[in-house]
Amino acid sequence: MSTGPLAPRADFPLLAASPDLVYLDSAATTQKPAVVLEAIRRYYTEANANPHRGAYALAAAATAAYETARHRVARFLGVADPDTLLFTRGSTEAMNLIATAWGRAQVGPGDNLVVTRMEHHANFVPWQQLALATGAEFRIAELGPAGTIDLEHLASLIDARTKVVAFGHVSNALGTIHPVTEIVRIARERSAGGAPLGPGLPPGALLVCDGAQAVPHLRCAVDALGVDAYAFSGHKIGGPMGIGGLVMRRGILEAMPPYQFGGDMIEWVEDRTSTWNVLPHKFEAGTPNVEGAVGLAAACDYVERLGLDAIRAHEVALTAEAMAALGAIGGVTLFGTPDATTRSGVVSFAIEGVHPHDVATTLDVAGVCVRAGHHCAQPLMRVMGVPATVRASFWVYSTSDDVARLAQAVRETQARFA
Amino acid sequence: MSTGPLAPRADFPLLAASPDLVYLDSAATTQKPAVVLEAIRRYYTEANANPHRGAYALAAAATAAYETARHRVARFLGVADPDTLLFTRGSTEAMNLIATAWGRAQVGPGDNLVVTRMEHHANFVPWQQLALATGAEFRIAELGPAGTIDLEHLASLIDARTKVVAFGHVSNALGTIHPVTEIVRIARERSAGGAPLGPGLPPGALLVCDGAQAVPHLRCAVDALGVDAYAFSGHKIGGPMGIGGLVMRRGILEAMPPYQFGGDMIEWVEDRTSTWNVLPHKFEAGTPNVEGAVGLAAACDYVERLGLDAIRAHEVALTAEAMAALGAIGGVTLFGTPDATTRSGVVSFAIEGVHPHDVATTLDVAGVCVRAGHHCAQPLMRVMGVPATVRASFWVYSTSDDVARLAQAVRETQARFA
Amino acid sequence: MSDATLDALYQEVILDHNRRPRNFHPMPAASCSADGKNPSCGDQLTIWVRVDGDRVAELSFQGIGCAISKASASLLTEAVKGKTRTEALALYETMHRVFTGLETDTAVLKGLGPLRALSGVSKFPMRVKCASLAWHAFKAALDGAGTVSTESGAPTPVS
Amino acid sequence: MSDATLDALYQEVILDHNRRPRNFHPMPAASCSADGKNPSCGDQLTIWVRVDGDRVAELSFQGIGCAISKASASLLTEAVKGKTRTEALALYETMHRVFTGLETDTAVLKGLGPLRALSGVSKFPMRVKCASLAWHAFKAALDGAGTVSTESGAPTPVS
Ligand SMILES: Cc1ncc(COP(=O)(O)O)c(C=O)c1O
Ligand SMILES: Cc1ncc(COP(=O)(O)O)c(C=O)c1O
Repeated sequence: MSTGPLAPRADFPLLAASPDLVYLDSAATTQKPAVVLEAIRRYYTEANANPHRGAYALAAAATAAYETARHRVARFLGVADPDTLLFTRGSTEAMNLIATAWGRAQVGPGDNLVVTRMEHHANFVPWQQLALATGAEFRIAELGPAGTIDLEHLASLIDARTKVVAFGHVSNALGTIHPVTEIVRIARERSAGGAPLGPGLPPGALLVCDGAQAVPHLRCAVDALGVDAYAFSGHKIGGPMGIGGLVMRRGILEAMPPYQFGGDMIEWVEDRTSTWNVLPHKFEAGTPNVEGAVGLAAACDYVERLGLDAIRAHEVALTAEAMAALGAIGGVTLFGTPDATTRSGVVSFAIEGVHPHDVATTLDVAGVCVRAGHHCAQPLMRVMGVPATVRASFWVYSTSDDVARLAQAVRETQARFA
Repeated sequence: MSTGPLAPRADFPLLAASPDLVYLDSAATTQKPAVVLEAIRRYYTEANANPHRGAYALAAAATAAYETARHRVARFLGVADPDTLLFTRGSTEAMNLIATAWGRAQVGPGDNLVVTRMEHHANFVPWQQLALATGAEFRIAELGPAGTIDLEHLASLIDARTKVVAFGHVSNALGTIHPVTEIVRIARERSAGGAPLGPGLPPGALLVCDGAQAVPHLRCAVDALGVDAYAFSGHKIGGPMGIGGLVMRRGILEAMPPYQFGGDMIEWVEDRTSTWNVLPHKFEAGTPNVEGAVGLAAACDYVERLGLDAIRAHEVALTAEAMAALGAIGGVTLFGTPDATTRSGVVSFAIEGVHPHDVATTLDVAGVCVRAGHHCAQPLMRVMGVPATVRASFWVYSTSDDVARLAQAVRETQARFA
Repeated sequence: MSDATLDALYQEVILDHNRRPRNFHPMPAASCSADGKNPSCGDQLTIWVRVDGDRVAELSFQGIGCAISKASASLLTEAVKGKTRTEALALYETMHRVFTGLETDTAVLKGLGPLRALSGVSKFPMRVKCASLAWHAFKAALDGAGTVSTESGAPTPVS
Repeated sequence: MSDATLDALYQEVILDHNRRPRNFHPMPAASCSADGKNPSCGDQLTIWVRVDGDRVAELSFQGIGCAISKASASLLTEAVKGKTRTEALALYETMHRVFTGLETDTAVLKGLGPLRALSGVSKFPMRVKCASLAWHAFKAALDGAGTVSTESGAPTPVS
């Protein structure tokens, strides 16, 4: 059993420049394919101007570059209406956009907000703080067996006063792929007694799905998922830093107050009041990150060329290999579900008697980059009873060799600390 | 009288690729020097990882790249404490950060917020909307003669209940350089009856200066300006899109609630409450735009190598030339102050009988990129009694030839529409 | 982009209607009217329509805007006059295709008469909304919508 | 980075203090104590100090953390014992220079005794805060500050 790279290492300038580097922290951020860097360079060389604002041809080219990128990314995500895809800095900003613009207007005392124990801080703290600011109740759905969310407990927390149910698509700490369709069904049913989310929209809670760890690995047909809002980060899918997005139902976006104020998002600015531009501009104040959008679109092209089914198969194979290789080492504990087909390319583990940070440092010197820490999931670490875990995560350039180097380095670490 | 380029056109890949293009919309966004594009490529090739989070050497390199960029930009701006420089998407986000995090906590009914008639929407609408949301009064300082702000009127609007005085450093619509020191003196004096801004800080209004149009053109010693907050955009100074910053006094930042919630900005996340990381991280939730920061730092290097005094002299010369050349054409009206030494490299004008958008299109076909519109300053356009103006703006690559091509194209436009 | 493209945009018909807009006055006896706004340009116009049975009997307009938006409005008031409602709406659809360069059928283009002068705008994506402003307002008037903003109904992805 | 650098970080002294931390217990009779936290690692420790006149008579600690932070705390409790307040604070300053690689004076380094084993951390910027956590907590205890977080007092720009 040996899995070669799905994408040639030569496609990634950083990996090509460091042939011995085993980069196993793709869940934190991916390495960038040359085509993305080239798209950025080309944009600045051929089309750079401030979009939406100029009447000249170069400005039209910049506008076209930006809006074409939006169409491209929307198509990649299975979003039929590109104007419902707002560009943000990343997943974190997407969640904060909802909590600020929608949350502050919609949530009050007596309401409640539901999250899960497994959320990244980006999908936990905004709701916790919204609850504190508005007097709503903050509820946490606890874990079920082996890296799952207890759906019965989740269901029991949701009622007609639930305004938000926020959950991840894939856990960054454990790799668990959550049953989104099932969660949506439960949440809709349990919150059905609430007010409609808008004209022609379902009643009840706003269903917010954090797709940061799903988009790089799974075919995410966002429209078909049935959620009301979906967030993702470009830098986790080969795109540049500083760009990501939020997909949200048109009816909700149209009814929602804006998020930030300034150029592009206005229609008319009177002395005392203002009116807002149409979607998506209403939610994109100021000069947009055209470069970021263009780079992200190039990343979507690249990933689609590799094929999402192929990526998925590649990652399942590597995850299974890694779980087998690490599981065979005495003193290594694996976290999460035992079935590689229900997780993305993330393997979280611990070595008995060696603190995760010492593991990460020792592995680093062996040329293996893994992440040690709480993975921005302190509430999860707390109930798991560990201060931190070691996490290895894969992407398209990862191989069986990487897994073997990881396992070997783990054994050497044990020897050093024995 | 002939002014060559201060920076060789060859330094800018877009301009080098289009030798006939006359790009006169640098106030909207500048073209990017090759060194900036190269810095971006180098970052992704040598140091790309998620900063602050990993224990491995590559993550340390990414962290160093990001924090070194912060130090570099702070030094460029005359900011002694780099932790008081927060990276944002740009000026617009900087203003919204203040209005959301500081404004929502500090402003209430009976208070008032003061802006000027000349503000960009980014420094107008956030305060207008904060006033509407909090029940504060929104006050607009009107214009004095020829492109200035009426400082007496401004003074008359400020009192002990003034919470914010928001003003530009340089007007994007007219190019006026505002007397910041004088405005600070007036605002401090008039608002001195208010509460202190924080322990050891001056009493009264928060003085917010929009430096978006100043940073690319003037030596901005931000600490020495005496303001409480200063905003700027990287893409207007040769840097990439999607990055900019906010400088704010440490005492205010430390006392202020956070802006967005998520990874990096937290200290501990408990189930019910959270505590925050130290500056600057407290205000930078989520994966930061390392690429953007690195590119912006490279832009600062580039600009400093050219020399800010040389840039200033270059722009004064071109502005004087352009005002002379356009002023000599019958039927052309120039807006703003008549003295080129009191403005940045921006010339706003109108051609009698030809709508600004028709001017922009005709000039575009002649290869001259100018901006026609309200320049995100509708409140200003309204009192100027024009729907729009034509604006030509210069930067380091602009030359006398560009000015001559502009004047020639204006004459041809007149002939076409005669 | 060449001078010829610019000549095609600013044809003599356009310049003439810009200089001397036809039916440029309010219409107190109008059956309906609508405002058209183009926020990013600052353009604003009002269009008045007198409907007589199934026919658009008379049109007028007023407002400020660029040569393209003014000429388009002026040409519209002449071209639509006397058409049935159905014919007028069909023409509205055709003109959108013309502005965005989708109408390539020479027979259709020839049949447009003076309106054909507006086809030059298709080479200038940033100006399409100038040309279509009056047409949006006209349709809004017929629909009884009152106000329309080009930021909303813009037929191109580039708003 | 080479295995030698790693050997310098995880010297036998460090591994030994990690395996068998000295003075690893609470101290009911302490004059003062402080908590040290390293949020991004999840490290937490408490340090107890018994002061006798001008002297640091006794120290102990407890908590969870990596080998570096545990060994650093353990070594601290042995090294500081018996020093005057002034000597202890001078050592605190020296150790910061050691951790960040600023202390290059071989005489000073030699004078550190077993503490010198901690100098390997200077090659690992992301681990400096692990080594300094106990020292921050020790100083906070002497200052009566109660809690300290490495995110705040970190001596490197890289927090
Ligand atoms: C004076 C002024 N303020 C604020 C802004 C907004 O900057 P950005 O669009 O980069 O956020 C601009 C530029 O558009 C400007 O010229
Ligand atoms: C599951 C999950 N949600 C949210 C985020 C936050 O994304 P970003 O830091 O790009 O805003 C991340 C990554 O850090 C993540 O893994």
